[in-house]
Amino acid sequence: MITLGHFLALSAVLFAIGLFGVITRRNLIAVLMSVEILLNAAAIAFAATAAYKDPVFFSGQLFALFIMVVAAAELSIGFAILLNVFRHTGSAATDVVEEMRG
Amino acid sequence: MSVLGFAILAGLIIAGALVVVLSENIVHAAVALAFTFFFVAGLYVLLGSPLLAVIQFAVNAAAIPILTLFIIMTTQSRRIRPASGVFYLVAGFLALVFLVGLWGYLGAPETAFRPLGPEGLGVRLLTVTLLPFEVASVLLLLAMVGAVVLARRREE
Amino acid sequence: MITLTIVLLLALGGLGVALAAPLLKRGSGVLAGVTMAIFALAMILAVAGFNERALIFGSLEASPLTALAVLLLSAAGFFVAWGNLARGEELWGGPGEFFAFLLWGALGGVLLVGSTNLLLFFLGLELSAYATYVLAAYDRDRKESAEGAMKYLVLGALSSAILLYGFALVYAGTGSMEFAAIRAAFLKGAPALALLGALLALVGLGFKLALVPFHAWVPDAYQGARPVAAAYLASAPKIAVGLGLAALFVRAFGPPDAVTQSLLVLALFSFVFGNLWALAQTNLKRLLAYSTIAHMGYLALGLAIGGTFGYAAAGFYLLAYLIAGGAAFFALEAAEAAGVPSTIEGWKGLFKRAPGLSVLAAIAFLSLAGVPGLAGFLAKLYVFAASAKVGLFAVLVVAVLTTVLGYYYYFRVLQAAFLEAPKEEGRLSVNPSLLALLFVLAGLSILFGVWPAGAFSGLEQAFRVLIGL
Amino acid sequence: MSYLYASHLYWIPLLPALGFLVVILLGRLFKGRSAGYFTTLVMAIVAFLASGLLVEALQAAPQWAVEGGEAVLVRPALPGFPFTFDWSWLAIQGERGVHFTLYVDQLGAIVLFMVAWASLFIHLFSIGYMDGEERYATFFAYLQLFTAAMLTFVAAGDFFIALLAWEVMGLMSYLLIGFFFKKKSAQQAMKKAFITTKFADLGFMVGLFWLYKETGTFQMVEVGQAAEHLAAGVALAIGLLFFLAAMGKSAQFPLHVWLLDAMEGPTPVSAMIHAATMVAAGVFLMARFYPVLEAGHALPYLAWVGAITALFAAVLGAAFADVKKILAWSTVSQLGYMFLGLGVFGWAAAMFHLVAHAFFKALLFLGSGSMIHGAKTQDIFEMNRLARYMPWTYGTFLIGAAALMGIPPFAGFWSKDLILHMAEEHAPLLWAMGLVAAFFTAFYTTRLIVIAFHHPSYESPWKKAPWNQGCPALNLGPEDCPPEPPPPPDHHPHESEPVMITALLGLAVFSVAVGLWGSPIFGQKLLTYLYEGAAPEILPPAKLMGGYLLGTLIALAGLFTAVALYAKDPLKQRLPDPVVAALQRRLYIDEFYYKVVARVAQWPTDLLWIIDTYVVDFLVDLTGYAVGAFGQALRWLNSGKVATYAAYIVLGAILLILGGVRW
Repeated sequence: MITLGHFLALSAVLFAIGLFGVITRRNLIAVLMSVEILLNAAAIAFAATAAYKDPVFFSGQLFALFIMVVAAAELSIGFAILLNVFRHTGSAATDVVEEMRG
Repeated sequence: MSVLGFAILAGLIIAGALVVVLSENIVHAAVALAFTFFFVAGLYVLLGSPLLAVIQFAVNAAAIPILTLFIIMTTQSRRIRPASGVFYLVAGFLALVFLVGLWGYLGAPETAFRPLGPEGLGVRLLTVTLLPFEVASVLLLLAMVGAVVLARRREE
Repeated sequence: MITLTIVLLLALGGLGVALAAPLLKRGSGVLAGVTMAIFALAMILAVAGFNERALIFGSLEASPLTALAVLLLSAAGFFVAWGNLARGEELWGGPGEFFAFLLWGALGGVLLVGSTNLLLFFLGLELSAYATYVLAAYDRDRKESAEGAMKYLVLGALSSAILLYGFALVYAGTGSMEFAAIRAAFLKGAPALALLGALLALVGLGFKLALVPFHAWVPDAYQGARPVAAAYLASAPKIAVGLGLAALFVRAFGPPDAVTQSLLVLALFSFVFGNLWALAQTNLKRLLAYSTIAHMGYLALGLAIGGTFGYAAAGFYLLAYLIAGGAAFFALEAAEAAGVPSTIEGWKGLFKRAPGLSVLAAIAFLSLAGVPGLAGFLAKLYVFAASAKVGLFAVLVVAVLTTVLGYYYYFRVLQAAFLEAPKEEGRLSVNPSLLALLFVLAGLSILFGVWPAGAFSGLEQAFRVLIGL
Repeated sequence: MSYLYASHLYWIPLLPALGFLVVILLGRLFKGRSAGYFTTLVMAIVAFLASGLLVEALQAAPQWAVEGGEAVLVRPALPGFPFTFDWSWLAIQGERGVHFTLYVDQLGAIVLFMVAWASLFIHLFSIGYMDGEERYATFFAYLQLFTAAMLTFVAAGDFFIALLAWEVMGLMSYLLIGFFFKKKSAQQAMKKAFITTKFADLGFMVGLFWLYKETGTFQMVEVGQAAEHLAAGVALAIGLLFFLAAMGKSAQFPLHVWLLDAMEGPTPVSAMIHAATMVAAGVFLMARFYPVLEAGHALPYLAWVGAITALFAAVLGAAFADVKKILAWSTVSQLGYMFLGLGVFGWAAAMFHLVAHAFFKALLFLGSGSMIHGAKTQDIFEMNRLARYMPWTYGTFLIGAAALMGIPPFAGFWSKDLILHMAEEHAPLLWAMGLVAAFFTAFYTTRLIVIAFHHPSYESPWKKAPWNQGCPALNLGPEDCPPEPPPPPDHHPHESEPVMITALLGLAVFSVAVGLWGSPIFGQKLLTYLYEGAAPEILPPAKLMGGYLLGTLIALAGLFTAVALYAKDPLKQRLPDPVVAALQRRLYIDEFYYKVVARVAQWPTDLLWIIDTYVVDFLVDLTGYAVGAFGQALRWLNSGKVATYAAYIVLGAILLILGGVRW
């Protein structure tokens, strides 16, 4: 018997992996990919909760849909800015954006 | 619901995500991302929501990885320089603590599982969430205009 | 209906500007005028519909608080649009589209504050955040702009993912997306999962408010952005999230002690570390950025205290900060446009070269420092009074002491500008439209500094309705 | 019932404050005498408003009549009276805090009227008197701000606002004493005034916060209501703390030392601040504070201090040669009478004397200014038959002097005798002291007039006296405080210009009118307005007749003694040297402060200096350095690395989760 707890646990693991990725990846594209994992972890939690606990409105699954929209929008702006970074530095590694500090 | 199906999907999702965050080859990571999202779509099927699964497949498992690969090619990224060991340790520790911290709270009460068909979801999308739906369109428009403005070639 | 009109006005106004922009390649002044007119109209409508109560499409609540958000956000947008008149044409890659992002960003903030469910709250937050990502990156010819915006975006995405996950847990804990149902669940005794979710949501909102330790993007993003854009980054999201946090607390979370206590700790960290960091800065944009962190700490203190008075104090802080912080950035913009770099070194002897600008900038800095007679002083006083009222004396003492640090670094800037000798001779020609804007903002600082009663009673009214008193 | 002037009463203090701002900010635009004309115009408007306010207040005030020695209420106060204006500036809703409250009852209206008009005449006089001085516009700006503060103080309905105004007055007094700051003596005098009055002001602050702790309010009306619930000991302690402040401000023994040296300031300032208004603020404060004083049984202290001061200062007044210093002693002495009056339940009598004194003392001071202007010296012995050269000054000075001496029918006669009558009823010993003081008052006034106005110029015995070399009262030697040069031997004084004479005439008219207003000739009208149903001062003339007769006789005795002594040979010294020296050196009190108190105080001061230099400075430097270094050191936290920043966010989230578990 699969319960909501299983889904939430899976999403938590996925979220932890995403966090790990955001911190360790040294390429901006890879960092953004890790963020995508985070968003999907949240979407799984939403969708599962809708199926288990929100039988009338199912709003969690609607939320999951919107998360995809948000993810796409975020990525498009992120890549546009990334292109600017690349244009200035010729690289997409994180260390090219470490000039300003303090 | 099939326990076995969930276990297999969960294992594949976690494995895919691990490849995404660990692989030193960025193309591998992007492909692994696509697979991870594909398996997440499978999870949505398991939750009785084929509509969500289809959109997940179309957007997250297809469009986004393709966009990512496109950017990877544009920026000619190949390998990701690995972070120093200390960093892995710190990050691993943080992720672990986060997970453990969450774990204590998980375990929602047992409730019955009730799927909802695509029609129901569609109707709710345009009634319950009509305003968010419209807002999402503005959000996409903003992203589009923003991306165009930021990435447009300089006109001399 | 008035609130719906405002929402449509902002959304369609943004669309119209975005469509017209490519056609008017050299006409960004016209679009600035149109944008200012739209914001002015929105403000008028908000005043007219201040007491409107309605639920729009089941997810947007028209209330005095929403009207307040419209007023403040429109004011911020109005001033930034005005400030952009000076060098708007130089903004390569879309001088006209700039204004669309102002309008959409304001729209996002309004939706966030007025939302009655997690979904619209999140979308509003993202809308306003994306607008600021783009604006942070707008100065494309400078590498710093791309760098700051990239950091902002990556960290912003991380924090909104954490917020989103928090919302998911709130949803999982309470089984509903609607604030009313969530609040009912919280009042029955917050489910552990939902409480955890609320704390994670606080992380995401704390990031937008630039609270320590979620602050690190702020100086880099501000330094990279052009000062007008930084003025928007420093005001609009703060207004939206500041008011939104109050709304979220009251409408959805109860608010439980765990969340307000956490916010209090974040506030404490922010005004201590923000002020300490600001001490060490020589770049004025970074100095303002760190001081923003400190100011948001004081703001968060008011929010953590809560109640009509605490929220109204925080609201007044937002108002005072919007005026003075905006003015400080516009002063940097004016100085940069006249060829003065935004560093303490560069500002030396500015008074001799541009007396009008220096005096107006001084009013802004003095208000930020909290000198009596200006709005910033009363804002701090209200927040301190609120914390004294609930007996947070230890926090109060720390807050007052760190204010002294603030005096030190703001006065350091003024000392350089007024008392030291300029490096170069010759009067600077300062853009008259920016000077006029600074004049208006200085006037507002003084106005609210000597006559806070009107604004404050409006704020109290809005939050009284929110709390349901 | 609507009151035109009362509903706009805040303009009265606001206008001079704005005048100050205008003159200070646009100082360069005011050329020549324009700053003087401008501020005088402002004061004219204020005086007009204050007059309107007074008329409205007297109409609205409760009306009393005197019938057979009893005060009978004819009509109670009209609704809306006393006038209040409340601007809850910093007040938090539902909290009592500081309210910017103005409160004007009949006493307030009368004193506002007095301050406004006196200030107007002093502004007018200064136009001519200060002509050609450096910082002409600044002088008028200071006068404006001082006037604004004094008006705020009088109208304050909240003790906290009163304290603020009180401090501003003190500041302006300090700045104006040192207006000629190039003179060493002026510097020393301003320091002395500052230290003395600040010491006294501590009483106000401590008392005020204690009062707030006990009653929970700063509002005067509420304090008055709460006074009777205070424990007697607490009320006494608070009352004495406030009285300490009043003693400092009103120069009562033993804190009188600063007022004599405050005469270093320009003469109009002496008239305005150190005779007519600010020094009376202490008396006024005591009047506003009366309920607490009564509750604490503190009144005998006031009476004793007042009587001692009145006598002591009147005696010393007879030993000086500097016209301004004689008048300063006279002021100290008259203020003593007011405290005596308050202390013997003569509340209305004291207030009557306050108003009357303000006008005639301002007149005398401005008259002395005119004399100094014409004669080019402050020493009465060096003045050359001024009566012959300055008829207008002479005439008006005589009116003021008659009022001061208590010659009927001039103002001082009515008010002082009323105070003495109250003293006779409640404290015969103090009454006797008051009578002796009255004798000396007449004596020194006549001496001043005879020597300055009727005698030719002599070489001043004052300047020759060995005990007067330098300024011992200011702890300055002859090199730092050389005697003023005498006027050239053939100097012929001249009458002052018309603006100054106008001011003198105006004040003369007012000082006569105010006296008559409170006299039995016109039914003690002024006193019935001041009457609050608590003090039995309103008496039929028959009862007072004995007192009036005695007062007149004593005044005449003093007058004739002085004429007899000084008409022929003013230079003859009739007392042994040590006595004269002691009197002229102010009984060595000032020197005692400097020599003994200051030396004993030097030890802790030295210690403090050492601590300050080596410990506090070091700590301050260290703190500043440490904080700066801390800020610098913390910069590395913001390393610029995205990953680090992300780690902070995650770490913050974890801490919040773990913290959240605790709750």
